[in-house]
Amino acid sequence: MSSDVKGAHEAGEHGFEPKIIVFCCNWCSYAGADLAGVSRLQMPPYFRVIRVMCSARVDPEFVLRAFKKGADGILVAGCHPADCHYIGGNYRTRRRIALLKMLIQQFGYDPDRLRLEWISAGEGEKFQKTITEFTETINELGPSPMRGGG
Amino acid sequence: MAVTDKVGAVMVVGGGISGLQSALDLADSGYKVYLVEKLPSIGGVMAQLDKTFPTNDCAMCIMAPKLVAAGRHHNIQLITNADIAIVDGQAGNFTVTVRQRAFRVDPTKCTGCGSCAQKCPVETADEYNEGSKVRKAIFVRYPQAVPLVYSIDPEKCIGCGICSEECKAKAVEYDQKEKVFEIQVGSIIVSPGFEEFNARLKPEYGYGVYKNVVTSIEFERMLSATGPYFGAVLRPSDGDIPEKIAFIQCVGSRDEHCGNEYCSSVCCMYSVKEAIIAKEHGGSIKPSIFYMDLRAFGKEFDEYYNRAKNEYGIRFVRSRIAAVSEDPKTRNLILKYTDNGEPKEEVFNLVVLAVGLTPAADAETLSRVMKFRLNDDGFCQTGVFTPVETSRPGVFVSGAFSSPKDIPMTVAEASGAAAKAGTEITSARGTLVTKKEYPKEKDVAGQEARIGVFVCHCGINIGGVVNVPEVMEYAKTLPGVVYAEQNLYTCSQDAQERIKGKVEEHKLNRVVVASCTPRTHEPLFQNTIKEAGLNAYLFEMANIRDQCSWIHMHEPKAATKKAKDLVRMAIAKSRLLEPLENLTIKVNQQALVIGGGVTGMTAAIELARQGVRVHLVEKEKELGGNLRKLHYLPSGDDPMEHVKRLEGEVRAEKNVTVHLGTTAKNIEGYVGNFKTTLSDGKEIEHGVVILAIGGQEHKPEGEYLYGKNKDVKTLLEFKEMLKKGEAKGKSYVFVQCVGSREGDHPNCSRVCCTGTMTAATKVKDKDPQADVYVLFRDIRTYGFREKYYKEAAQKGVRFVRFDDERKPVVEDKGGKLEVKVTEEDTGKQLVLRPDYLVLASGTRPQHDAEELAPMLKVPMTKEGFFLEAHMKLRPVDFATEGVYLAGLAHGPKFVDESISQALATVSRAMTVLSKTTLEAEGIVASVDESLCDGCGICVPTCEYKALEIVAHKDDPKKKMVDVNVGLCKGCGACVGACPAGALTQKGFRDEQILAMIDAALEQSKKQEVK
Amino acid sequence: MAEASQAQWEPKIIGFLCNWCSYAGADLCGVSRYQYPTNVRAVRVMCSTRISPHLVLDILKAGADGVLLGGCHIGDCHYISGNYYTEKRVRLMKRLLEESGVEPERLRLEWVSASEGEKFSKIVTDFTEQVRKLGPSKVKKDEKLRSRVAAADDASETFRLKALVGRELNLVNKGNVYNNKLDPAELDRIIDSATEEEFERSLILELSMSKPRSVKELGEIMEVPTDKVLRHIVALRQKNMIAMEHPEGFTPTYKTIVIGGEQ
Amino acid sequence: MIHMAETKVNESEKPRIGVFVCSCGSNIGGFVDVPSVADYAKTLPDVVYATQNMYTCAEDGLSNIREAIRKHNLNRVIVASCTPRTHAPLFQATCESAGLNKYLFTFVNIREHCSWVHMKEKDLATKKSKDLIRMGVARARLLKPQEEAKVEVEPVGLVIGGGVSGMTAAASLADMGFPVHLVEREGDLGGFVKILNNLYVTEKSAAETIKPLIEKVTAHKNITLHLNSSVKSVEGFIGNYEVGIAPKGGEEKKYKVGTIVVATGALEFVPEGLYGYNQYPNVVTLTEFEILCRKKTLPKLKSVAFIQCVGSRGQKMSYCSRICCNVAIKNAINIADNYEDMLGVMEKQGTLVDKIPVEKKATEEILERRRRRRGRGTEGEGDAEEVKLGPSEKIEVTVFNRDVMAYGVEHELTYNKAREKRVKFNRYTLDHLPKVFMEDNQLKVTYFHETLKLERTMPVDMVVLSTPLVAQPDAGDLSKMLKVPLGQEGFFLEAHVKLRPVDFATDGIYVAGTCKGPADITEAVTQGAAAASRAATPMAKGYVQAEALSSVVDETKCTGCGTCIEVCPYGALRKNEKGIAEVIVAACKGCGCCGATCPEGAITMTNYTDAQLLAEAKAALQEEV
Repeated sequence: MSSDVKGAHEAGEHGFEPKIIVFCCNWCSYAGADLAGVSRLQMPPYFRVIRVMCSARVDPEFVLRAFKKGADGILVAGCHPADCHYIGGNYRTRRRIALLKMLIQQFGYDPDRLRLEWISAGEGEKFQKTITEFTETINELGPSPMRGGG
Repeated sequence: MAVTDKVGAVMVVGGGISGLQSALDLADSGYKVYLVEKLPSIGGVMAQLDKTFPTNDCAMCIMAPKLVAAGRHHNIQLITNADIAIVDGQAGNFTVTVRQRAFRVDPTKCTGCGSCAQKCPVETADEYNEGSKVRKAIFVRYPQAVPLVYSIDPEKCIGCGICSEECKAKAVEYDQKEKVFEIQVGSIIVSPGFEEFNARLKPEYGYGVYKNVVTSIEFERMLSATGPYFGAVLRPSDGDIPEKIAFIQCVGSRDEHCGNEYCSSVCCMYSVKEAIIAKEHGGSIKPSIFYMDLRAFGKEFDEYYNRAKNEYGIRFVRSRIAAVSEDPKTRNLILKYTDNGEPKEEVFNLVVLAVGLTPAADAETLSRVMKFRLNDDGFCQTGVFTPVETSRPGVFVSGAFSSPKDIPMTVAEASGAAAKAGTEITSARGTLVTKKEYPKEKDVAGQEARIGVFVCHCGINIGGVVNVPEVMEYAKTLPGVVYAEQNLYTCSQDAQERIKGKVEEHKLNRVVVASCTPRTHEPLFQNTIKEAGLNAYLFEMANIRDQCSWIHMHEPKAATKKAKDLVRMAIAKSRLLEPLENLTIKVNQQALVIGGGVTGMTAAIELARQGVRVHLVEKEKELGGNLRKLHYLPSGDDPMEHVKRLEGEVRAEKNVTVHLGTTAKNIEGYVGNFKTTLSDGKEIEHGVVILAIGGQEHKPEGEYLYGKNKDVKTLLEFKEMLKKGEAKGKSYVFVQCVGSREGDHPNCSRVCCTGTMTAATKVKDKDPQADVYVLFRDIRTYGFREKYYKEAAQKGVRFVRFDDERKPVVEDKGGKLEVKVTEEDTGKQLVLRPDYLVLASGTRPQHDAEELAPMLKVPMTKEGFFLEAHMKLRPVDFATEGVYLAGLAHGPKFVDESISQALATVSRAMTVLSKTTLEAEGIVASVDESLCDGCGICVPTCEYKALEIVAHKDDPKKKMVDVNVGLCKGCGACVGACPAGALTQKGFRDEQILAMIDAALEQSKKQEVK
Repeated sequence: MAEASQAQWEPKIIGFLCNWCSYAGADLCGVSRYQYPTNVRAVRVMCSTRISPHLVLDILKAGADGVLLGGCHIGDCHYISGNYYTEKRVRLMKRLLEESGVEPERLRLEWVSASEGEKFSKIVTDFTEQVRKLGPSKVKKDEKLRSRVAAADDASETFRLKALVGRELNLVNKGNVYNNKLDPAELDRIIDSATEEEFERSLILELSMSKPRSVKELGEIMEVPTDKVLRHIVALRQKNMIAMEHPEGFTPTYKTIVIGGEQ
Repeated sequence: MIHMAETKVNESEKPRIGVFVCSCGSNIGGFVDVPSVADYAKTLPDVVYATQNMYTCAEDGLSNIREAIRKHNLNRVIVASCTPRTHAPLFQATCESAGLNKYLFTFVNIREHCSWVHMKEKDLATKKSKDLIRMGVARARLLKPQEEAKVEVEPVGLVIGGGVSGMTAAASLADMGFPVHLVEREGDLGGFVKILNNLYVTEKSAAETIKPLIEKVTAHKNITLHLNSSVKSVEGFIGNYEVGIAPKGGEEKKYKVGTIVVATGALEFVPEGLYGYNQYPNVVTLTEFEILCRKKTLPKLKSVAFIQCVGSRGQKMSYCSRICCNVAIKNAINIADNYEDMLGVMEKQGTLVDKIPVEKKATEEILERRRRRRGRGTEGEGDAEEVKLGPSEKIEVTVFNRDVMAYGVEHELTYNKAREKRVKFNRYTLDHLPKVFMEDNQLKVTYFHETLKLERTMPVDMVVLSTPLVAQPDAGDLSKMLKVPLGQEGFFLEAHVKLRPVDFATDGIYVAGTCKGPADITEAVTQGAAAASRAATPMAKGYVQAEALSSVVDETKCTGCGTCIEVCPYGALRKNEKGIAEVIVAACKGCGCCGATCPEGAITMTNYTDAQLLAEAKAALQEEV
């Protein structure tokens, strides 16, 4: 691997570096992210992961606070339905995120800036695909309204 | 503990899901466990599975936490890559010689980073993926393997020396020799699992010759996200997605000429599951399953089978495949079979052989070394009433080694065997278990945060991409950080000593480690700072390897910037961390067993033998339950004789108090602190509850003239007549699946097929001329019970299959019975005039199940049986801690299965009763009384029923919510739901997470990349 | 037409001569006025061991009709063991050329000592004729051949082949880490099968660089059975060097990952 | 790996190349159209000046180059003329004198490799010259200035082994003023020689001959003696070795030394199971015989038989041990002349014994030496005390031999003298080996008389077996420590048998004496002195300057697989504390083996980078524009 090769996914067209916050549940999606690492699956470096015990721990206030502080995109990743270590947590998350998507629209945020994804401990490649796609979506949407974008 | 010659340790042979469960139960009940596994890492076949039926759970998601727990448990010693050489001594005191083959890697130094394997120039077939992927000569079986230690394959390694050069932890030891251990143990549990039938022994299917004929385990790997095609279903011949897939059942099972007459019990279900998952992966895939009898006999299995048929459109063809041939050009496969009598040929793109389960590879050696008998099929010999005992006292068995079985039954047997192993040496409990001593915890309350940051190189895995010195220097600039350093391996032994030294030297009250994933390493560092006198929760990790350097290898600048952000976020949270202490709950050492059938009695006796005072409550006047009504058992043992023996043992056991004719009126409290008032007014306090209220035979009122014609009997009623010799008739007709697999009872009752076989054979024995008909939909005599089906057929019992839409019609022609039935294959209609019509009616739950469920706050299934915590991995536990479930109350099952479950509940209960206090979870929810107004929105969010609305502390008129620390698992779902923000989760407080969010998005100038 | 072009066409041969023996031999050949054809353009290197398989394959990819490597006789090398390694590497180069379809005879290794002036002239004359008989290098014109040579070049740079060839000598002569000497034939078998595998994998990457390809498509172009191609694709995905495109219909296609992948 | 073209050279200044085409009288001009070649050179990119001279190597040619560099501000110089092997240093010095780094120079050989070999094809030769120059220009464009690294040399020597060659080396170095550490495993100096009787040619006793040397070494102020000690560890490279020396049982102390001389000597081969050794009494090896003579404990003898080539030349060892014939002849003469005063007695009662019983015969010294050869046991044995006794009559000496290696002047004369003293020399061949056996208590030798073609048996009183010198059993450990190779049969392998007999390939380490092969005392001493002078060269200069031709490791690519370290014959690569490879510039010879081997492509060679070689080669393929 020659390290002098320029990374293909450098910052968006006009140097815009998206800021993405990812909430991962400890048992499934965080383990999936780890497996992506163990398998050396490369992906764009503009996301920062925060670990919680269950995706249901993600308080709507966290999402709003992150957008307020300038996040361009937020991804909440939990276990597949029926996989949840705490049995039913992810059902609650699904309902909360659906509600939040409607809410952020009212602040002029494109709902695609908030994304929910089920990722199991064995789905390293799915984590990579999700991060890559989500970064592209945010690149297309450009900076968040809070940072002067659309 | 009394002075005893017993040894307080157990050896578990075989590290699959069965061995794992036994080891965890025993280690949590005060015994030292030696888990011996012949492969380099534990996990067995289940670790190879993608999803598991019937819940479609990802096998790795539910198994990984158990693997990590076993790997780190201070009472479990893993001895992998090892075999049993010699066993001598007797029950209670064995001396076992174990030979451990050389890893050629030092397990204490290897961090599992994998740099060696990346550079090893030798490639070979990867057995974990059944040869469909490549692995190197130095390898680990799979990424989540426990112990995560690489080992060198002696045949393949050419000794070039690159791996030891690449290993910066200097862990490779080429001259490592084989080790021999001599271990004293009290009991042994053998659970070596099974060997998959070698499909090459059925040449007519072309396995190994035609590329597109694969075995079920190979197909399972194909489905798995860590499999060869990352989860895509592709034809091995040319990589195309197969449109038509054929599953051929009973390959190497129910088959005389390859010597396996038994049914392997699980192949029908895993084929249905694989068909469903294949459909999910590739929408255009059309699976067809060729079977003789579709044996979906387990809990919720039939529902799963119906969803496969109706929801997923999977085609089921009842026919045995004669032969498979290949079209050389397209590599498609042509299947020859008969359907409704006429021969057919059909082309498929892929064929999956549902291979059966044969005895474990080392069954011979184990039985020779440990001197226990194998049955004539080569599996371990067990008895109906001794399902987890081998013929050698002190040596117990669980899992597929005694008979082919699915995971729920395996896990139950594993806990059952653990119970038996525990009883054997109960006098030596706790003698060999070490309790870790920690120095007095420093009081850091009120102190200003003094944070120590340790940034790891992990050899070159982090240091090769992220500029570690730069990250360390940056960490020093952050507020609150008083010390920062970099290490080659922060998780190494010497680094732990350094950390403890620095905590002392710089009076640190927070520690942040920037290295790899907290999932595997957080407990290690928490333990280290605890040894330095710091509360374990004053610790935070930043994952700058698996989620930074490894996935941004070609952008060192961006990776370094991200690493700094992650370190800044971890430090931001660490500033707000507070010491948390794990609350302890005292445990009342008594147990309540509800239900005095074979299950209840077995559980009560076993608990008593482990020193527990048991209250056995039975609503009837006498003990014995359903066992009294069975009269015959397929194996020929006499049920009444066992009832009497059990009753005698219960009476003799002074630890057991029997309450006949009583029921439980009210049960309050939680694990360790239950208080129950019985119907006779007595009040008993106990720590655990075992629900064994059994089930009852369904009385099919109004069906097939039951209740209207005296000659129409249920199976148990008929068996009673047989017992009393009242059955005099010449012609008998049995009708199967009465009240089962239809309507709101979609599931199979599991036992009636075998019951009918026993009764039919008894009739034929008494009068060979009698004509006996069995009208059935599927004959589900699974496992070794297949031989009863064969025996009945050989004795002239006639079997007529009817379609579930066209059930037989019974009419009363002047007091004589007339049964009309259309045979499914031929469409011919038969008219029978039996003297007796026997209805094999299903098993239904007890009536009083509805009253007990709310008392214990435990859920029920649609059919009214109790719903366990997890169908696969916690079959006898409830989600609510301290309440356990066994026998027919869980669902229809055979006597030996009930006994296994009964023993399982004992083992599960002992993990609680063996302790005087229970340590609750640290990161539990907590309520701020001032904000909570008792609206109760949070209560339904808690699956563990840990929240309750109680009178407000300060003002009894008002209400508030109380968190039961014993039950709370720390998931935080309630915290997210609380509108008033009154609830919070210790260790993951809102302010802490918000601080991380702010740190992540900070636009500080300082950290732009130099 | 062939003869005509044959007449004007003069083989272009690149020579790599080691400073201490073959270059000195060439000098002596000059001093002794031995005549030989002008087709060879010699490049001086300190030792024949300086020439890695990548250099030779890159030059043949650039259209050279022949490459002549000169070195000291075994045992004479100024750097003691340099030419032992050259010998092993030329074996790898020839295997890779065979795989790619370029005649291995276009590459020739000769030991020429400082005193063998005449021998040098004979070698150049003979090799020029040998290349003339082979005709002009078809690499520039034949796109398929060019991609195969490019694949051979990439394969020559994989960690696996360079590590195996690099350590072959010590494993056979001094012994491996278990202090036993490997049987040369056995080690050759391991290296040859590794060479074939790495070549086919590099060719898959080369072919799937420009546009996504299916397994069957690759099988036809490479004349390799499709199940073997699929096994290679599995190995390449494990090393994260190729990714599956979203399949429409029943045939998934694969595209080389340009930035990612590691050895 | 997807290979991207080397990014454009963004040197601070663009290359400005000067080309100097030489006619070399008519040697080039006669067969190549030099003017058109020079004109063509002007058309090449980045060439700012091109000219031709009659003799570029002559003074005017050189001054032309100097002027052109100054006038046209050239930063690359190409001379197209004869062979770089002879003239490159000359032109490089010229460039340096004009202020241009000498590595920015390229040589194009259009004489030996062009004009002289294509005399009859002038136009093809001219076209080839143009191609060669185009190649040179392509290479020159990518050249980078290099600095030649200087490495200090610690002016302190280390000599391992206190035998004659070791002592000579130490003494010579010490005389030159260099402090020397002399490490000797035994308790005293002298090695193999001190146990011998008298020495041939000088006829004086061994001990006397080497006593002055031992005294000089022991007394010499520059020599630090380490007796009963051995070298435990060696780190570093030429001029900068850190050597750990530990006395037996004591703890290791580190010393800084610049060069190392290995003089660990050899041992005598023990002929187990040959010719009745250790089976019959009075069968001894040559050295044991010399010890008996020195200690005057010879039994009463009437007839002695020497058997040559016992265990050498294919019998056990493959080689001829060079010195045993001359030592045997010396002893034959010795015994023939003054046998009487070497008599001794073995029994307490003072009677002369004619047979030395097998277990009694060996004096304590012989037993101790045998123990040392067979393993390191140190248990002592009772010492036979020494008694003097009277004469007996003349003695018959026979030397059974395959060939008599009495090479050189003195040895031939000694050989003739022996024959004059009626020492019989019987030749035997491999297919008729002499047989030694006991018959009615009398030692007998059967041999095949070559001329009479029949077998004869003769009674003898003693058989002396001439066995070869063999390498020290623990030479392997020292070779691993110093990373120097072992050659045939375990002796050390010198850099070049002819031209560098006392050097190792690895600079800074030298070898002398029997540890690199059998040698007699004269040769061992000569080699000792030679090794000392070789070691003195770098120590006297004080520094070592290597041509700026070495490998360079790219830290970000190297993962520390260690293959480069395996292939480097000079031990010029090692791993730093982070486990990444680093080059010892002083030790690196620039052969490029590691560069071509590196599986990560992390090693490039200064001045011979892949890019330069490829540019040069591909320039040849370009059609002449």
